Amino acid sequence: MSSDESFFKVTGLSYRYPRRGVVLDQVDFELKRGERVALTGPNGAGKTTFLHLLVGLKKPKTGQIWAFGKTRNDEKEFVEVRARAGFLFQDPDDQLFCPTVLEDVAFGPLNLGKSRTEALQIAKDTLTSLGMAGFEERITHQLSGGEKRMITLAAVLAMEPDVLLLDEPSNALDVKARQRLIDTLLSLPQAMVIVSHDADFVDQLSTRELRLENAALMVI
Amino acid sequence: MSSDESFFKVTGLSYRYPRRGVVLDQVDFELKRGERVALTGPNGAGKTTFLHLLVGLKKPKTGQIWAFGKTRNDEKEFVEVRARAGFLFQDPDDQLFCPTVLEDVAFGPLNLGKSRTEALQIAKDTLTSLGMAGFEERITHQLSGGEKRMITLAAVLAMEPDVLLLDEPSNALDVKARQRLIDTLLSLPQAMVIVSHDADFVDQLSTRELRLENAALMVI
Amino acid sequence: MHIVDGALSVPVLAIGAVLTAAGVALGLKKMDYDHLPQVGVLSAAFFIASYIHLPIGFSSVHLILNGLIGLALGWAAFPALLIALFLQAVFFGFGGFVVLGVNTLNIALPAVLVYYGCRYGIQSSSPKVAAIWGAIGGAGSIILTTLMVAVSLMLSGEGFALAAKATFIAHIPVMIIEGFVTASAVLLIRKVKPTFLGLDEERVYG
Amino acid sequence: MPEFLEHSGTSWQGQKVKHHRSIVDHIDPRLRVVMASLFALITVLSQSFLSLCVAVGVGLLLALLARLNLKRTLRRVLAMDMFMIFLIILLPFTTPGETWFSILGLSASKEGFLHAVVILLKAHAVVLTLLALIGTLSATVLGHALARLRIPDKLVHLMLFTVRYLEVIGQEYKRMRRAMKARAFVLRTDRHTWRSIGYLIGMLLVHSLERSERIMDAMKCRGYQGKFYLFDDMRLSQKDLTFSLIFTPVLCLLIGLNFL
Ligand SMILES: Nc1ncnc2c1ncn2[C@@H]1O[C@H](COP(=O)(O)OP(=O)(O)OP(=O)(O)O)[C@@H](O)[C@H]1O
Ligand SMILES: Nc1ncnc2c1ncn2[C@@H]1O[C@H](COP(=O)(O)OP(=O)(O)OP(=O)(O)O)[C@@H](O)[C@H]1O
Ligand SMILES: [Mg+2]
Ligand SMILES: [Mg+2]
Repeated sequence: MSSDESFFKVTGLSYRYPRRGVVLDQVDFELKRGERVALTGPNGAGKTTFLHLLVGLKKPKTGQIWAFGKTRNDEKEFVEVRARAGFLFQDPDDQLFCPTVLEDVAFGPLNLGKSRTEALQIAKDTLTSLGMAGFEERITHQLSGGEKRMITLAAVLAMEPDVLLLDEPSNALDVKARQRLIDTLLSLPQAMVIVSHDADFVDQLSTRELRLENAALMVI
Repeated sequence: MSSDESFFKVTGLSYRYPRRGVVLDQVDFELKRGERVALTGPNGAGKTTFLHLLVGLKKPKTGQIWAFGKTRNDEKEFVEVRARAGFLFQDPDDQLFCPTVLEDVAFGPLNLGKSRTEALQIAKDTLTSLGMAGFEERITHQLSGGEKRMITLAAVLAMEPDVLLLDEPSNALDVKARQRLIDTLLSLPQAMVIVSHDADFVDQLSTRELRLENAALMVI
Repeated sequence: MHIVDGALSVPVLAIGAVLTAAGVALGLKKMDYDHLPQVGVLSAAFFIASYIHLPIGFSSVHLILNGLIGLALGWAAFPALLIALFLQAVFFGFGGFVVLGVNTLNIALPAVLVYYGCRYGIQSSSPKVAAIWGAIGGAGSIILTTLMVAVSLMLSGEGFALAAKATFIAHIPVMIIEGFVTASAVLLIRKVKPTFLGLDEERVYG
Repeated sequence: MPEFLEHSGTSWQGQKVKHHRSIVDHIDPRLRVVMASLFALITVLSQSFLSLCVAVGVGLLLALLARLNLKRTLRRVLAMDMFMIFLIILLPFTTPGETWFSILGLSASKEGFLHAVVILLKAHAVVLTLLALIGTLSATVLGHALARLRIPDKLVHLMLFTVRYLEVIGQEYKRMRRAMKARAFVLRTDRHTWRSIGYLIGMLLVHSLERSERIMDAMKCRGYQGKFYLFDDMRLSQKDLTFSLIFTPVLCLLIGLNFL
């Protein structure tokens, strides 16, 4: 069913919310090595929902999710998927739940079974590689919007994922912070899915664009 | 000190935050009838703070605010300013706190001393004029981003303000919703101050552009 | 409605501490690690909401909202309120340290009672009935809390009897306001997020 | 209560208020928590005037050593006083005993007055010590110290979560409240006000709850499987030993004075 080259392969995926109705209807999708897929679509189309389904945070009503070499169904199988697919949330405040930056970045590696010293080292190295050295002891909620975004990215990269799932990463960033994010993302080797309403941002980054509208996924 | 033609006139305005330091330093500003002034600047420059000062949600450290024909100093005097200057907040979620759309739009008129029936009538009329008739009984929390933005605009317009203060109104809107907002704003007679990071949005709307950087306001 | 350190007698302090410890233990047991963020975030929300001051005449009162806390959290109200009161005591000097047990009990026990007493009422299919039960919960929890504060004072010395009665009378406006506020909060939550109050979204809204 | 006192709690900001470092900050957080607790317990159980006066003295001294901000501390102590003033004023008149003086036909008893003074002394001694020894810790460090002191894990993490999101939710509340103000809302004593505040609180809870769901999701995405980790080594140092050597005799003295 798969090739070595693809990370995610999804067939016939459907989802509905109680009052809202169907948001995804028999959607197929594939993500291959080295791709940066942009996912656009109107507000409330179900883009965030789609990313949640990919990593098993929501359970699809129908459909198959094949990820990193295996079909994934239950919570246990998705734990590995989440370790290998780094998810950047729409709002950084949801993601920064530890009091200090260093603790937050080390949280992922620790959960992956690294020892404390290893985890701290990885956290420090990741921060340095993103140009955020010196932020280790800062209090997460006192950072500016742009800084928060970079720290959440570090937190995700510290888990050394194969894939990045980015939900509106450029929101509320000013011109400079946005360019810095673009440069950073371009320099990363990971395959990515990028949700964004920002046309120019998408143009600069993506190798392929998909549009989610009326519960269906279309190639642009 | 004034003319009939200007709504706001600000001289020598300064503001500082305890830990952040000075964000506004001796700023002068004027808003005249029929103007749509764009206010740009990097994250954390103090744009939102500036709008808050205009309507007295924060108290300036130094400086004079003259608005709608009078110098304004204390909380009581600003209540009238707020009734006449409609403020659209950066995040619509901050502004929508009633369960249904109709109640939320009627909240402003009620505060202006209108009776319940009057307030509901005004709310309905405003919604109709923005093309949002039929949304009265919808639950605010479940609207899409674009819809939320239009409802908050209706809520502000229901107070029949002379001036609109818009804080990043196009954030997180999809392409269609954004265009609809531009068209609506262009059709309104009110003078406006528009804060935005979206260059194209600003170009389409503004009659004049100011940039806030390093605590100073510069003409572009 | 916190009591400061030094006012209560040793037996009252001890009983308060023991009962609160039991309540907290039960609350922690009923709350698994997956619900930690939920209880923590709600505890923070109530901490903030309790700083809302509403004017009555020339004075003002601040909301306590333990009825709503109970409806939202059930037994987890005990640990959530203990933490809120602890933070207030050590960082703001508000309320006392040794009386933490009594203070927590006086606020959290009514919350839990409201949870059991009004839980079904607010799920009623009629919004009016639900609002009335919300008001009962909001006002009732304040009545209970005030009574418990009065009893803790009276048990500590007969000199407190008058002060205890006065506390109760002074809180009558608070009861009325909390009733109104809790009722409208319940109405809003029922509409916006019915699952929060244990309502089934599919059943109610299809 | 005057307004400036009522709101002394709203400036939370993660409890990282401007604070000059002092000797107290060099003492191990666990030791500070333990000593402050013992002190509070002893003070509340003490009955002798002398002992309580010494306790207030110790509280004042600690406040000075910790270099507490004078204005802020005064405001907090005053807020506490306002809270119990009613109780204190009534006590002399409601406690039976030998008449000491009388106004308006009400007789004040000496016993009642003494009782009131005892309460005042206890409350002030404890509050000053708490603010000096524990109030100067950041909430996070306090959480870690409690964890090391074998406070149940769940409770500590619950506290850390509460602290982490106080700021976020506090901001959310302030923004919503400001948005209401911007629409000419003024607090009054009427049903429109109460309904609006009820809606505001309800909406704040809904936002908070949904945020907590997103947080849980974010944690799962980072491999969370029901286990938390705390970093930091707390080790006792020479300074801690010195502090204990000074403070323990003080505590013993406070106990001893009760038996004079
Ligand atoms: N928990 C929920 N219960 C009910 N409806 C929901 C829930 N979460 C999302 N929805 C609805 O499902 C739809 C899809 O939501 P989703 O967040 O996936 O959209 P999106 O494409 O990410 O939008 P945006 O661009 O605004 O972020 C929306 O209409 C939303 O209102
Ligand atoms: N309550 C506060 N206390 C301390 N500092 C604050 C507070 N509110 C804002 N600031 C700081 O003041 C600066 C100006 O904030 P403001 O929100 O006005 O910026 P802005 O220009 O609107 O930025 P953005 O484009 O990100 O919305 C920021 O550095 C911010 O961190
Ligand atoms: Mg989304
Ligand atoms: Mg802003």
